[in-house]
Amino acid sequence: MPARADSEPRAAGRGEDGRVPAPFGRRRGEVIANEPSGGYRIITALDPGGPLPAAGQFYMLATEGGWGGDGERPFLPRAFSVAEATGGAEGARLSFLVEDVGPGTARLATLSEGDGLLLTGPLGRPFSTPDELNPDAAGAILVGGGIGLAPLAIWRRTLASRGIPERSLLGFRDRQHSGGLELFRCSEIRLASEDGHAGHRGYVTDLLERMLAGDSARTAVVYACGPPAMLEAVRALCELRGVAAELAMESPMACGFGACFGCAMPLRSGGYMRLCVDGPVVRAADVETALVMGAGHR
Amino acid sequence: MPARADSEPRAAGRGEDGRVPAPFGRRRGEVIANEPSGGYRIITALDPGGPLPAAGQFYMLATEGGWGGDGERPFLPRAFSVAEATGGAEGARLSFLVEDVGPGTARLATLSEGDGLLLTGPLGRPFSTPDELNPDAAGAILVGGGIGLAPLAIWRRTLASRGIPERSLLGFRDRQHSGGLELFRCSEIRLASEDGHAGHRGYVTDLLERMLAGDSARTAVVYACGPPAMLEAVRALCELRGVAAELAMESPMACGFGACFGCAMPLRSGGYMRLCVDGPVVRAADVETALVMGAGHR
Amino acid sequence: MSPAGAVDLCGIELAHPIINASGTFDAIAARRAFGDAVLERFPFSAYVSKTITPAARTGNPPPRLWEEGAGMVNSIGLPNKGLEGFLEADLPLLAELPVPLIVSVMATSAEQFAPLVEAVADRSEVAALELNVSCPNVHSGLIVGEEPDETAALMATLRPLTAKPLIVKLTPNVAEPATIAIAAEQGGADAVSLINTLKAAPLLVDGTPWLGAGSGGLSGPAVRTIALKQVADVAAAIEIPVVGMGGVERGSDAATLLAAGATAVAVGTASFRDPLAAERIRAELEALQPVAGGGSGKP
Amino acid sequence: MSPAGAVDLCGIELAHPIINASGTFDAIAARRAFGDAVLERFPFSAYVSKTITPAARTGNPPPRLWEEGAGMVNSIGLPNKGLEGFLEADLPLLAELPVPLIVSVMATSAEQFAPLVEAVADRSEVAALELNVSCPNVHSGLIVGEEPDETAALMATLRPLTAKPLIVKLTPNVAEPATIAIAAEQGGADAVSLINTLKAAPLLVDGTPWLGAGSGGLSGPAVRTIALKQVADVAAAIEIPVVGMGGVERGSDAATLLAAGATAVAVGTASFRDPLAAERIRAELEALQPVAGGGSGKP
Ligand SMILES: Cc1cc2nc3c(=O)[nH]c(=O)nc-3n(C[C@H](O)[C@H](O)[C@H](O)COP(=O)(O)OP(=O)(O)OC[C@H]3O[C@@H](n4cnc5c(N)ncnc54)[C@H](O)[C@@H]3O)c2cc1C
Ligand SMILES: Cc1cc2nc3c(=O)[nH]c(=O)nc-3n(C[C@H](O)[C@H](O)[C@H](O)COP(=O)(O)OP(=O)(O)OC[C@H]3O[C@@H](n4cnc5c(N)ncnc54)[C@H](O)[C@@H]3O)c2cc1C
Ligand SMILES: Cc1cc2nc3c(=O)[nH]c(=O)nc-3n(C[C@H](O)[C@H](O)[C@H](O)COP(=O)(O)O)c2cc1C
Ligand SMILES: Cc1cc2nc3c(=O)[nH]c(=O)nc-3n(C[C@H](O)[C@H](O)[C@H](O)COP(=O)(O)O)c2cc1C
Ligand code: FES
Ligand code: FES
Repeated sequence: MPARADSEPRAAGRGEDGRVPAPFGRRRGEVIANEPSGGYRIITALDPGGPLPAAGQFYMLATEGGWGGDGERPFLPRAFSVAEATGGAEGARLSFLVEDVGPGTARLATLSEGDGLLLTGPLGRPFSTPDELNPDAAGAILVGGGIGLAPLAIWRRTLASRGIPERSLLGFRDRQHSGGLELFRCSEIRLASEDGHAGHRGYVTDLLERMLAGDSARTAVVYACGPPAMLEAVRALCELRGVAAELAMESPMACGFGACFGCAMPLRSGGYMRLCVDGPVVRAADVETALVMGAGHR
Repeated sequence: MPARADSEPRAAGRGEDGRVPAPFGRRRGEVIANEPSGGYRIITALDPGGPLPAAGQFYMLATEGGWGGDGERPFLPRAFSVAEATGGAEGARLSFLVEDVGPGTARLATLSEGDGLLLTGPLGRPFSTPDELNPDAAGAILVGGGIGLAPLAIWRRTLASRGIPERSLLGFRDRQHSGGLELFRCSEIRLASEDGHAGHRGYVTDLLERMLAGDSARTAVVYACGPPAMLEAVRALCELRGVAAELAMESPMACGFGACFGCAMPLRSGGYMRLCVDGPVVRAADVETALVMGAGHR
Repeated sequence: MSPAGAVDLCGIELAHPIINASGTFDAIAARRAFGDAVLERFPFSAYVSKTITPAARTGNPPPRLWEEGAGMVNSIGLPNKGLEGFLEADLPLLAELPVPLIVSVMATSAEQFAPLVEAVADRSEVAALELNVSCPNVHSGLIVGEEPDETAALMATLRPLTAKPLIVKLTPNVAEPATIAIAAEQGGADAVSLINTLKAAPLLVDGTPWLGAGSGGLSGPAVRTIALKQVADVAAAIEIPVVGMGGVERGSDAATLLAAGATAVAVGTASFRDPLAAERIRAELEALQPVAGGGSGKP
Repeated sequence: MSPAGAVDLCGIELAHPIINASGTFDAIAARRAFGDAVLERFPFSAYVSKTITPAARTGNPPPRLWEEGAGMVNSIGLPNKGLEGFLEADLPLLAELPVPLIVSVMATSAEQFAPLVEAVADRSEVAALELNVSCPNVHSGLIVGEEPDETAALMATLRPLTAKPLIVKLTPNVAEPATIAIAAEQGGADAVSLINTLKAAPLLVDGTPWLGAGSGGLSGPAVRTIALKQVADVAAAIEIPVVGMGGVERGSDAATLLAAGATAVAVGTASFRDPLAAERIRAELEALQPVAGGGSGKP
C-alpha cells in the first residue's frame, strides 16, 4: 500500500496513516466499569500514561489473572476495537464493546471494577478522513452491524468533533445480538433489525442502498464494520456505485503488532496483508471479498 | 504386605485395613468455611452423599474453577489428609489443614464459602489401632509436626471416642509453620518449637525420647506425621527402643488411587510401594528411612 | 449412528469407543480404592493392562512425576510383577472386569518378546495384545518403534505365534510415524495405537534433572494437537484400525480423533484428574450431534 | 557472574543471552506499531530475521493460527519478500537495530541454498546466518533436518561459501536430535539452535483441518519440557554452542536452558502475549540468584 498524502494536520505523535503508536510492551490498565449493553458488555478501563487512540485502532487485551484455567484457553491476548476514548496527559479512559463468544470474551465479561486489564495498544491503522478518501466528500456514512458498532462509535465522535457531517446506519440480527447503542447518543442513527425488533425489518444495507440512491454517490464516503456478510454487501454495493469506502475488518490474531503473520487477509492484488499492521481498517477497493472466515465482527 | 488379622469390629462398608472405600469418580463438594489457623488455613467442605473417612485417609482435591491459569500449574489434583470429619447419612463435613507452599495450595487458600471443591476420596490406608500394632498396647502416643497435625487430629478424636488413652506431642519450626492447634481442643498435648515460641524449645522428638524413657516401651505405640526429618527421627528412635510405630507419609501423587505408579516409596524389603494405596499410613518397620524427598509433610 | 456406539476393533466387540491408555488405570488398585463400583460402572469398553515385561521390575527411582500447566511428565519405568507374577496374581482379577482384556507387553529383544507373547496369548482371558515398542523410559538400546526395519523384524517373529489380535503401540518421537505404522501393518499387525508419551526432561534452574530417571515422557492436553496430526497421518497411511490417544480430556477430543480415522480412543492422563473421566468423555461424545455429511463445522 | 550477562555466541558478542526466535518478532512492523521505542528499548541481544527464501512467498492460506491452552499451532508458511526484496527493502531497516543481525534462510536444495547464503553472507550488516533446514530437499523428498546425511551434505556445500557463523536450526520431530546436531557440527556448523515447532494438526470435531495448510507446528509452554530434553541431549553431544528455545515464558525457563547447556536463549511465542516479554525474562534471569556450585536445588 503506497503512502497517502496526508491532507489533514495530525495530532502530535501520530505516525503513518495517522496511527497513534503504542507504548512498547504490555501494560496494566484498571477496570473502572463493566456493564451490560443489550446482549453485549461495555468494559471501561483506565490506561495510566497511555495515549489517546485514533478511531479504528484496536488493543490486545487479557485479564491479569485467570487468563486460562485448567490449562485451557484463552492463552493469547484478544483484539478489541476501542469504542470510546477520553482523557488527557495522565492517561486514557478506554471503553470496549465486548460480545461473549468464547473463552477469552467470557473471561473479560467477568471483570470487576479494580481488576487489572493487560493491554497493548493502540494498534493498527485507523480510519481515514472522508476527504482523504474522496476530495468531494460531503460527509460520512457509517454502517455498522452487531459488535461492529464499536469502532464506528468512536469514529462518529471524532467526526462530530471535527464538524464533519455523519449519519449512522446500524443493523442487528436480533435482540441478543445488539447493544452499544448508548455509544451513539446524540447522533443521527437509523436502525435495522432482521427480526424487526428495532427500526427497519431487514438489513442495514437496505438502508444504505436507499441512501446512496437518494444521495449523490459522487460525494459519499462509507465506513463499515460488522459481520462478514454485511461487510461484503457494503463492499459490493460501494463498488457498484463507485463509492469510496473503508472497512474495519477482523481476523484471528496472535500478536497484534505484525510479529506472527497470523492475521493474513487476502489482497485484491494477490497475496495477503497483515491485518494488524496494514489494517484493521482497509480500503474496500484493496480486498477482493469480505467473505473471509473470521473477517468481520460477528 | 500380607493381610493383617482384623482384631477390631469394622464399621459397615470398611474394606481391607479398615480403609473406607471412596465413591467411584470425582465429585463436587461445597466449601462452607476457610479460616486462617496460625500460618495455615482450615478449609471445611460439605461432601453430600460422601462417606465418613477413617483417620489417616486422604482426599485428592481441586478447585472447581481456576485450577490453572495462563496455562500454568496446578493441573493435577492435590492430596490432603482429612483433619476432621463429622456427619451422617446425608454426607460428610470434612476439614483439611492446608499450608500454602505452591500453586495448588495457594489456589485452595483462596476458596470462599459456596465455592465448589472437587474431591475424590477417602483414599488410602488409615491408621491401625494400638492393639493391632502391639497386643500389649496401653494407649497411643501421637507425634506431629507442622502440617502433619492434620491426620493426627482426626485420629486423636477417633481414639478418644473409642476410649483409648492418647497423648499428643506436637512440634513446630516457628510461628509461621504452625497452626491447627484448635483441632486438638480438649486433649492432652505437649508442645515443642524450634524457635521457642511455644512449649519446649527444641524438637518434638526430645519430648518423645523422654516419654519413651519414662514409659515402658513394651506398652507404647507411636503414630507420627510431620516433615521427613521428624519422621526419620521418630522412626529411628522407635526402632532403637523396639516400639511399634506407624508413620503417615507423603509423596508426590498424580492420581491417588493406584493408577499412575508415581507415588513410589522405597520399601525396606527392596523395591517400592505405591504410597496412595499401600499408605499413606505405613508401618515404620516397612520403610528403610523416612528421609525421602517429599516423603513427609513439611 | 451415535459416535459413542459399539465398534469392532480388529474383531473385538467394544460397547463404545472409549478404552484406557496402558499404564494409566490400574483396575486392581482401583477396586481397593473404590470397591466393586469399579466393576459395576466400569468406564472403559476394553481394559488395557499396564505394560508387563518378562521379569519383574521395580520401576524408576523417585521422583517419577513432574507437573506442567497442561500436562505431566512421568518416568515410572514400567514397574510390574513380570510375566509369572502377572499371570498368577493379576490376570485372575483382571478377568473379573466386564470388558475384553488387552494385555500390553514389552521386552528388549524379539527372543525375549516371543515367549512373553506366547504365554499371554495362550490365556483365554486375553482378547488381544498390545506390543509396547515405544516406551521412552526404558533404555533398551535401539528403540524398536523408532525404526521401520526393527518393527518389521519384530513382527516377523511375533506374528506367527498367535492368532489373537496384535496391536502395535507407536512412539510419537519419530519424524514420520506413518512409516512405522506401515511396517507394522505389513508385518501383520491387526491394529496400531498412538501416541505414547513425548520424550521430555523437566530440569531445575541449575540444570539438574528433576526426575529420578533423568528424563521421562510428556502426556496430557499439551500433546493433543501432536496426537491429532500423528493419528490422522497414520490412519491415512494404513488399512488396519487405529486406537487414538494423547491429551483426550473431553468428548469433543474423542470425537475429533474418531473423525481423524481412529476406531477407538484411549483416555490416559485425564483419569488421574478424575477416575471417572472416561465416563464423562463418553457421555459428552454421545451428546455431540452426529456431524452433518460434508459440513466442515467452520464458521 | 550473573547468568544474564554478556555471552559470546560463536564469535558474536551478545550483551546478554536473550535473543528472539525466528519468525516471532518483526522488528520493522514493531516500529510501525511502537515507534522508535523499539530501537531504544530493544529487548533482544541479537536479532534473528524471519526465514527468507530465494523467491518471494505469500505464505499459507488462512486460518494460520490455532490456540491451545498452553501454546499455539501455526501454519504461517514463511511469507517473505524473497532474497532480492529482503536485501533491498528489509536489510537497510534491520541494520538500524542496535544489535547484531542473524538472518534465517531456507531453500529446497543445496543448489538453491548456496546463492542465498552467499548473497546474504556477503552483506556487512549480517553477523551470522541461521539455516532453517526443516524443509524438504526437492531432490530426495526427505526433510533435510530429519536426516543426518542430508544435513551433512548440505553443510558440505554451504560451509565453504562463507567465513561467517552458520547456525543450524534443528527440528524436534526426530527420534534423536543429537544425531542431526553431530552431523551439523561435523559439517562445520558454528552453532545449532533448537527447537523448531512440533508437527501438530488442530482438527475440528468432524476431522476437518482448521488450518488453511492442513497442519502446522506447536510452540509455547506446552513444548517446554520437550525442548529441555532436546537441548540437554544436544548440548551434551556437541562442542559448538547451542541456542535453546521452546516455551520460554519466564526467567527461570531461560536459566534452565542455559544450565542445560545453551549459550543463548531465544524467546518466541511469549513475545506475542507481551511484545516486551523478552525484557521481563531477562530481568527475571538477572534477579535469579547465581546457583551455588553443586547444589541441586532439590528440596
Ligand atoms: C481488530 C479486531 C477488532 C475487534 N474488535 C472487537 C470488538 O470491539 N468487540 C468484540 O466483541 N470483538 C472484537 N473482535 C473480535 C474478538 O477479538 C474475538 O471475538 C475474540 O478474539 C474471541 O475470543 P474468544 O476466546 O472469546 O473466542 P474464540 O473461541 O477465540 O472464538 C472466536 C472464533 O475463533 C475460532 N476458534 C475457535 N477455537 C479456536 C482455537 N482454539 N484457536 C483459534 N481459533 C479458534 C472460531 O472461529 C471462533 O468462532 C475484534 C477482532 C479484531 C481482530
Ligand atoms: C497423603 C498426603 C497427605 C497430605 N496431606 C496434607 C495436608 O493435610 N495438608 C497440607 O498442607 N499438605 C498435605 N499434603 C501435601 C500437599 O499435597 C502438597 O503440599 C501439595 O500437593 C502441594 O501442591 P502445590 O501446588 O501447592 O505445591 P507444589 O509446587 O506442587 O510444591 C510441592 C513440592 O512439589 C515439588 N514440585 C515443584 N514443582 C513441581 C512440578 N512442576 N512438578 C512436580 N513437583 C513439583 C517440590 O518438591 C515442591 O516443594 C499431603 C500430601 C500427601 C501425599
Ligand atoms: C503415568 C503414565 C504411565 C504410563 N505407562 C504406560 C505403560 O506402561 N505402557 C504404555 O504403553 N504406555 C504408558 N503410558 C502412555 C499412555 O498409555 C499414553 O500413551 C499417553 O499417556 C498419552 O495419552 P494421554 O495424554 O491421554 O495420557 C503411560 C502414561 C502415563 C502418564
Ligand atoms: C508464528 C510463528 C512463526 C515462526 N516462524 C519461523 C520461521 O520463519 N523460521 C524459523 O526457523 N522458525 C519459526 N518459528 C519457530 C520459532 O522460531 C521457535 O523455534 C518455536 O516457536 C519455539 O519457540 P517458542 O515456544 O518460544 O515459540 C515460528 C514460530 C511461530 C510460533
Ligand atoms: S496478529 Fe500477529 S502479525 Fe498480525
Ligand atoms: S498417586 Fe498415582 S499411583 Fe499413587
